[in-house]
Amino acid sequence: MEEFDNTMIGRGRDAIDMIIDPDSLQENVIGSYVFDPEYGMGAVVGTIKLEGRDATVIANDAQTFSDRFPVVFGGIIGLEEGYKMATAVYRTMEADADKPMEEKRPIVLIVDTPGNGPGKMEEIAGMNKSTGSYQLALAEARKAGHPIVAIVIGRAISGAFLCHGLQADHILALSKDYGTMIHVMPLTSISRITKMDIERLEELSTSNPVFAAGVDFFYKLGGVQEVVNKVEDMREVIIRHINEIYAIKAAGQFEKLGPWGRGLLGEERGGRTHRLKAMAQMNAEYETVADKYINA
Amino acid sequence: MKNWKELEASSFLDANARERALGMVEAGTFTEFLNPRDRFVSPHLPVLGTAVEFDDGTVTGVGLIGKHPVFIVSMEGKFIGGSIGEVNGGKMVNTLRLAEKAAVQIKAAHPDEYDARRPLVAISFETGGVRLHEANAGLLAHAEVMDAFQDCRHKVPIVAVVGSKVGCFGGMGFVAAATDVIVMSEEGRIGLTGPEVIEQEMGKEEFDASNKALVYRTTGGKQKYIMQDCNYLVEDKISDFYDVLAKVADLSMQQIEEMRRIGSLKLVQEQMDLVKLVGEMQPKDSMDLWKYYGNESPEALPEMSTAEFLKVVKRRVRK
Amino acid sequence: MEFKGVKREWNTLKKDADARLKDAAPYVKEGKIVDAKDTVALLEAVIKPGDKVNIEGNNQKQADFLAKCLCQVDVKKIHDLHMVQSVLTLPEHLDVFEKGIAKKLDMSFSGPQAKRIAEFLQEGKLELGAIHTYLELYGRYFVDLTPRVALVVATKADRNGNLYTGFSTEDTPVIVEATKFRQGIVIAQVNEIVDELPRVDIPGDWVDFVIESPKPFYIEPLFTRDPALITDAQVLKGMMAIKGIYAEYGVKSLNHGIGFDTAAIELLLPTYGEELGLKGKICTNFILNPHPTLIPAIESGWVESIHSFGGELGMEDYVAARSDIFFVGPDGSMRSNRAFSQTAGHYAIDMFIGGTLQIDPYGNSSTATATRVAGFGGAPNMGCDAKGRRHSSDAWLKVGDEYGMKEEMYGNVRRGKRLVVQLAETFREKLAPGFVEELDAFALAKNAKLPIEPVMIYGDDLTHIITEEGIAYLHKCRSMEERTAAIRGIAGFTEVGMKADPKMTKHLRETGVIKTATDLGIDINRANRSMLAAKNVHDLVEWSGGLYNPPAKFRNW
Amino acid sequence: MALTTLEFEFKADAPKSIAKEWSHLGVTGSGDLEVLMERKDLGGKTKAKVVTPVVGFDAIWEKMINKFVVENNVGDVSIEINDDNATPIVVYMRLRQALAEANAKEGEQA
Repeated sequence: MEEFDNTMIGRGRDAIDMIIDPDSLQENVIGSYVFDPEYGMGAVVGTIKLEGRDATVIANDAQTFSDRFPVVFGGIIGLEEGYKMATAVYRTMEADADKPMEEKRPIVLIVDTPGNGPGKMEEIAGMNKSTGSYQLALAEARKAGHPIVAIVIGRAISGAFLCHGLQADHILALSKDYGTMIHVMPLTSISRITKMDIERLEELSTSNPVFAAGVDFFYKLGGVQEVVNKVEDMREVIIRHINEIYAIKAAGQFEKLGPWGRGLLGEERGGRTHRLKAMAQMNAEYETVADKYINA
Repeated sequence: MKNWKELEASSFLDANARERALGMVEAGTFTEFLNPRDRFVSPHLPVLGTAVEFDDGTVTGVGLIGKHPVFIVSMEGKFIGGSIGEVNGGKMVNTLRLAEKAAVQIKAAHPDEYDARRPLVAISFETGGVRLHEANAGLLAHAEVMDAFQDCRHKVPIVAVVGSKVGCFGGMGFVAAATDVIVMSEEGRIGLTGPEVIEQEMGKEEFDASNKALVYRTTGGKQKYIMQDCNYLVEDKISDFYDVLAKVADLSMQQIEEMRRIGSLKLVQEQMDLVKLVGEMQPKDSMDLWKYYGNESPEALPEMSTAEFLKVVKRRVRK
Repeated sequence: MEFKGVKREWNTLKKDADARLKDAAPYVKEGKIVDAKDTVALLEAVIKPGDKVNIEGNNQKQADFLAKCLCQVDVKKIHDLHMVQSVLTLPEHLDVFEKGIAKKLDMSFSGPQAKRIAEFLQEGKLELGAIHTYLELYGRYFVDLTPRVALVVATKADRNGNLYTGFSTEDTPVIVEATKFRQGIVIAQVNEIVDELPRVDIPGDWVDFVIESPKPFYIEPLFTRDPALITDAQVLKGMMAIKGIYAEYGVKSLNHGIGFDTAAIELLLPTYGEELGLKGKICTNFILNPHPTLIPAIESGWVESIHSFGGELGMEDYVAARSDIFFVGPDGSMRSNRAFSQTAGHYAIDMFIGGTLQIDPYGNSSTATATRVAGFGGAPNMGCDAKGRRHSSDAWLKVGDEYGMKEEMYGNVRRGKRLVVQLAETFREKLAPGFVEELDAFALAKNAKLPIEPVMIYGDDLTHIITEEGIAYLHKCRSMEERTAAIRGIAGFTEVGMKADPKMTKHLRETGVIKTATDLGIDINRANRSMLAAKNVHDLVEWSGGLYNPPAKFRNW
Repeated sequence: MALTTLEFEFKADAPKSIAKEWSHLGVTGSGDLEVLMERKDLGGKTKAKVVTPVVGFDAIWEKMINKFVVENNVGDVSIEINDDNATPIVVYMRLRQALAEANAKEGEQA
């Protein structure tokens, strides 16, 4: 693998500092709620300011490890992390519950995670609920009006990216020059599991964005709204997107945002062109029989 | 194809996706969307030399239980492990959107009868999650499903139906967790990380993926029932799953909401209590927890028939 | 007449053994017990370079701890051993060659190590004596391959060295008898040393040392087939077998090979067999391991007796509770015995039926592939016509009477013939052809420098082949030419089948040498999994009334 | 590495079409296939299209389907198969089942 001396991998906390108003992070505090600092240490949550406005930040901390859950280290989202992140979102909604939509605070997700906790205890307790709860919380907050911007600064891998990132209104990513990784699985693993020839996969990956790894392919699929080319630009681009999202929501155009919005973008950019055709045909088929079911 | 009565009496585990779809609604009421004759195959598989299926491995459609339109998503584990790609992911998302649309239409057409005509979504999961051949599209589809779930919330109940061979793993594991109601047979499994990957991460001594009894103790229907991660445990018969759907269709939205395990701050707090317990207890086996919840001889539970099990089992107590 | 004998000592073997036992004496704790930690030292004391050594490695149970310890001996002290053992399953069985501890090998079956044996032969790390059938190798234990030291395995021992081998006795008696009665040394690893044994399977004075191994011995549930994995095509072949062969010949005594084809037949007896009214007329006496898939047939009253080569994990309680059927000792547990069961399989049964991988136009069949020395196990002992047989039965006589070349071969003497049946699919998984012009065994013989092709069942012994295309009644053929035509006629679209002459195939159908499913009156649309008496392992447990306790890897609950 | 698409035409002695307008059976699983049959006016002929990852079995596919068409007197039917390494017996059994399904009355077991 290439070496990137400027990489942000493993530097979630540094990224927070680069993005927020200087020294504005109040870690483990959201509204009137205070988090247990010992809990879910692989996740950083707190209140920040962006141009003087309160916002919630949720980031990975790749430098911690857990005595209770030994598979959780290096930015992995474990049981505690998932619930901590979900709590951060719910507490954010709670803090602004009485405010009108245009005043609901933004949530900034700083993404650098290699995966979900892959252990036996995790399965016994139900790791799927932990990550699931976080996604539902983000979807609810997004629909309630909170602008949510995710920025991939390092690793955004498979289920962990679904959990931490893919429910945002807009997703940004540092360019691949920073060693940013977005994928489900490296090609070598895909080749091993599907028994497909690696050379052929590599050849196809240059042209077919649906299985190739990398920021640019996700951009083409609509999975990444904008690529941030310089680390110094992160703050400015995030603020710009927050403002755009406020405007879109104020106009009631929620479908342009979030996962559905990424689908529209994917078609526009020519990366995912079949799903909308399939859906259109389904809709037409439904129309011909709808009466039978609506008026059963 | 078996007729409806024969279908109802047959094994859910052995049934293919289309049989399950037909069996989860009343006889003769199922309309399939993008049926095989539409030939909407994955455009991404042929270039990789992988066989295609006309329905792309997921059967979608709508049927009836009473006056309730039941929107169906039924995954086929035999086709590339039931994995989710661009087309079948899109079919799943759009089925949810159609259910939501139907809810609006019913509210408009029958304002006083919404509860009696309220649509239901039933998802028969049989999948390991993202289809690697079109991984990025599959991943994005998962996020769309979660988004659509949130839109259905409090309006259209979503039921996860899990009793097929592949189980429900990977990204679809948390999709299942995010539904309102989960019904399983003891042969069903729900999890996030598959057994082989856990073995790879922790070593064979800690977790032997070939030990199927261990695998089922960790993620199978009985374990999920004890943990309150599934609401109904039924025998491996299509009619038993159908009966639960019929029952849920007639419950109030409030009763359905109470069956959820995640989806609110209160529920997250309840789950955090469980995580705290697990962190302190460091269970080596799910049976440690079964015992903790008051099952004196946990090793006897897997051997029991579903009926016997339901009679004697002690579950995690919910707040 | 002058009686001029050679001048020599006549008890050198005994003296040598005594000397070795003396060297080992410091490691003996009490009675015949040696601590597990002293095992390597014990082996170094009793084994000499060049010895013939047996590590008990059976079809199922393995002396795995002793195998591991043998790998740890000092190669300067112990080398060039000649391993004489029936099965090579564990990596350690070949590690001894890798390390130079052993040099020569005589064996029967190698399963998972087949590929490595072939590589070792190529690289010259291993010198192969011969690949035997089980009975053949046991025979040679009493002729020229007698072990000097045998490393055996038992379930329990007492401090005097008495062994309880119980359910999984398998090869232990034959190994110990051959070794001990030629003054050899016997070391046993056991799961447990107890004060009192359930019964004595091997007398203590035939055993020199017992070691309680740190972990119970490794045993593989080799004969368990999950009914859930049986295919519709296997159901079809099973229905053809039952109607076209079992019923046709009234086969009462038989052996089933390992595999899903025969598992399907076992599960069709209580359904399809019942429908054909065959209960009591076929399948009454088996030489067979306790196959879980036979439970429904046993419970429905089909089976009168079963003698077993070995046990099968999870079947202990079921077998114990069915002592009318299985061979159960006074203590209540079964005793298997591979040597006796193989003898019975060779002489006392009317039919062998099993699956194979490749059949050639002469009817030779083989499971060998070009790069794996897998061996034979016991199938050829049963998959042949036992020329020493002199008792008759209806099935045996019917095949003999139908034998197309009996005038040429037998003259005017009436003789019977064993049914030797192979089940094959024209194409297997991944479209590998089941019929080939030349068996891979030829390439293997060349690669591994074997003097003869490792053919599992010789064409002249084979009486029937069943494929989805039909059954070929090969014994009815009157020439090799006709035989080859019959094989081509049921070989489908393989290279062998494509050469079939349709006119000849038609003629063979008319004369009853080939019968298709339709000829047999079988409705192909009925051939599906719903015909099976059990659809999954759970059903087997239910049939057994909860007595069958399947191993963890076969559970989905 | 791409999939192979094969197209054939067959003619039986006494061709007869199917009862249903169309019918589907099976799953494209490993070692298995799905069959879509449609009634079509083809002048008594049967058209078949096979999509398969298997290479080098084109002639065998033609023989296999021809055998099915001739033995069962199939005609005026379009057959489409998505295959994933099915063996000839599986192909034959699935085609027979699909034909029975295509001729079954609605709601009746094939």
